[in-house]
Amino acid sequence: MHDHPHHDSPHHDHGPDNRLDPMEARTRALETLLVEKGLVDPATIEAIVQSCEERIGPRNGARVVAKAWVDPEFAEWLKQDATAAINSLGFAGRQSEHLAALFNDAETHHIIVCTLCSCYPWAVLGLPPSWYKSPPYRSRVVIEPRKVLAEFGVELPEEMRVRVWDSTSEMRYLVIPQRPANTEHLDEEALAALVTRDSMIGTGLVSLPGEAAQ
Amino acid sequence: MHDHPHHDSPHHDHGPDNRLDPMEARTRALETLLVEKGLVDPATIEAIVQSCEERIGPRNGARVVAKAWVDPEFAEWLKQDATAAINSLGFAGRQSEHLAALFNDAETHHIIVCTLCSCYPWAVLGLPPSWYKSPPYRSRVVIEPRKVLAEFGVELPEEMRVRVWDSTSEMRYLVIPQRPANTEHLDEEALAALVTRDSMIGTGLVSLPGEAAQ
Amino acid sequence: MIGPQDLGGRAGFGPVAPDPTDPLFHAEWERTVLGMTLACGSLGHWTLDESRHARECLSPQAYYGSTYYGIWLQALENLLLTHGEITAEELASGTVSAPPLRPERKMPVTAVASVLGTGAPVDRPASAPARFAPGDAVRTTATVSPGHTRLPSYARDKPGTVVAIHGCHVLPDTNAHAQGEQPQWLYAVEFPGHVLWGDTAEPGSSVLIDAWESYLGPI
Amino acid sequence: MIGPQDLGGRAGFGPVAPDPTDPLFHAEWERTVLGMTLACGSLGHWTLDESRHARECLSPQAYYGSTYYGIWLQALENLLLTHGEITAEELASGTVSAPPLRPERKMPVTAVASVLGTGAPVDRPASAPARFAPGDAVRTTATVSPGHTRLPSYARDKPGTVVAIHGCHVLPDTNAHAQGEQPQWLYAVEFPGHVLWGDTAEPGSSVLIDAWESYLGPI
Repeated sequence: MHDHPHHDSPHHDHGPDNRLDPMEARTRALETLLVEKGLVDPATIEAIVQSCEERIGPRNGARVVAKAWVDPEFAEWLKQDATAAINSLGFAGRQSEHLAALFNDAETHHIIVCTLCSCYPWAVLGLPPSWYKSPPYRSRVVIEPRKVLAEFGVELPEEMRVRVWDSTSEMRYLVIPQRPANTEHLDEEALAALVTRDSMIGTGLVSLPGEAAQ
Repeated sequence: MHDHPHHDSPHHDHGPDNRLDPMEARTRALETLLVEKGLVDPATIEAIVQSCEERIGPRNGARVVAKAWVDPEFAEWLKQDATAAINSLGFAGRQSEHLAALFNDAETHHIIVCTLCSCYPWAVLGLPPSWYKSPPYRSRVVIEPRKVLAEFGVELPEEMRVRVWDSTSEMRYLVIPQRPANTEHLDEEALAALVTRDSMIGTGLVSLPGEAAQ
Repeated sequence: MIGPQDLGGRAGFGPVAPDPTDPLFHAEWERTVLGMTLACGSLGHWTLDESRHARECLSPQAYYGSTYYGIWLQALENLLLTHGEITAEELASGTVSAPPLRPERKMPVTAVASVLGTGAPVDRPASAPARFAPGDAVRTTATVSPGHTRLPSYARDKPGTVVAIHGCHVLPDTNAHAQGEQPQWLYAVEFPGHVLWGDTAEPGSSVLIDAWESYLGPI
Repeated sequence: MIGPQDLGGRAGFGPVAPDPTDPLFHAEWERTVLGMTLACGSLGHWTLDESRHARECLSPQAYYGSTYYGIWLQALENLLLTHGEITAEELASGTVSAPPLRPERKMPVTAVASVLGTGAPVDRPASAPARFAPGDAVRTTATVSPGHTRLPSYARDKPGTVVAIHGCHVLPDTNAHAQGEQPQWLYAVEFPGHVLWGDTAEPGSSVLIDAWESYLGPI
């Protein structure tokens, strides 16, 4: 069990003793039933979760972003056919069958959301964080994106357009943040290390360590 | 305590021992605080509730309807200025400061609702029933009025217009149901006895005892 | 604001389940909450509109997870807290630790009949002629009010027809937020079902709302 | 249907409260629910669209009163019950009393990598040319779907502009209800903020949705 004071749930005030958690009990009951009926294999469940925790994650997306920053040809491919360009780096699969890249620039800032559920580009960003899946973000970012960004510590210039992409289909969006200034000396790997998960959702910006940013 | 299997609440499965009901405890705590601070008088609370239970109720509305059926001049007054016409019978007050009467006829059936809270013409109908205040009625009657009427056992002719009045202001609406056929021999009092609460909300029709209807 | 109270057209709440034997109150505390809420109104800290807003400001989880009078009770607690008539410590401890603000406005039992019997009319003198007349085609505003409003979201940004003028009434949108009564002309506006719900509408059905003048524009 | 999942523009849910230390899972059971839901998908009783619909068919009280994986668990139970893979008695007792329907489709651990790594693309060959092109002005339908739909209510009955064509994709509205894939052209459609929210919109903001062709009409 982790400590999670800001969790979006009304049911998280349980103690460390999971035997008292009704959701734990309900889950185990269903799992036992399905295993005994021969419908699921516990090893499969564990392998699925481990894959979601380890195979995918924002380091994948960061590699896509860094490559787009240093390789104009790749950036162009990403613009034209993000699915193929991203697959070429070995990132593909569930919740990322159809991809599009949204390039932030001096005029436009992109943000992604799924107001209807929790669609998210798993292959490049991993499983979504709690706040992305929870009602406050889903309800508010489409109507007051700048106010939401402010809660992430992000202030955009007044004249910048803000485009909020609601993931209502199986298209999955990846924001390509702007490359920070004074990074000409950094190689692709060093650049990738700068790219945060939130900057690829659009709720963060990329900055050099030590500089003010999100 | 009453038995109430269809109550709209998630919290109604408490037993007969009210000491165990957290809402009872919470209410008593606030009441005690307000009484000790000299802000409310328990006798006032009781007098308010008794007045709501006894002074007002659908028998008032039924008298309005019956009078409109037998007295064309009153019916006309009701159409032109329902507040004054209804006040003339002694019915007035909170949640009925501004009244309008909606006359059902062969072409049009009226229904009232308050999708945003529970506005209801207290002076003529009393306190609203649970279903009127609860989410299923409030959410559905504006989009599928005939389906909702069917749940009340009311089937309207296909060609009849259905007008649903959402009480979004302090205007309060009273439906004047159609007078049933074969009631020429009944006096005003006997007619009033036929008029149900639901027929003045629009979720019922008026019929003679023994005839099919509610 | 499009809060949890804004229910028109939303799905998932189940059947209406009218029950002729259902009582007006299901427990003693419900009676007390009704009486206490009305009695506290006489303290004059808030308007009827503000008390409605206090109910719709409950979280959707609290609003949908509470009974009707449970919503009233939570809103009453919040109103009393907001206006300083009780403190959070008092509510938590159940013990008085701060003086009351307006004990002189306590409603006496002798006032009940007149308070309930008279009510509080909200019609006001008009300062300008009504902008619209019955028969006029109008369109409701697309603006989502950030605060209290009585324009249901299902009727936002829709074309309709004025069918009646109700007079000039206190505006809830300001009166709920201590910004004054700012009375406006109030209209009954009718929307054909298909305008609101498209092909899902039942044929021959329409919905009417009462709309203040600032909710409406010409088409 | 405008169910509890339809959150865009609604108020009352509080601050976003991003927490960089928040873990992906808050308890072991959440991990199990994720894995179990994905594993059960391979039984082939339901589509991804139907499983989304099962989540949004929870009552608003259950939906808002549950954690994220709590919603998943309740929906999974309902899916398994609806398709007869478990019975209500089994769920209540925790004891197997009916034979499984599709044990032969149990996902083996060896299939995990390929199932997750390949996914299930939903693009399909088109049977007709796309009706709209980027730059076209369109209006979304006013119809409130009685079942599953991916048109959020805030973008219903609104004028917008096509900005991209994504290809021809499986239609969730039918695929969620065992009515087949019925693929349609899918478009990115942009709405200026003021079209959706009126004067409340932030200047220079817009919202884009992906909309199937039947959601759209010309202006």
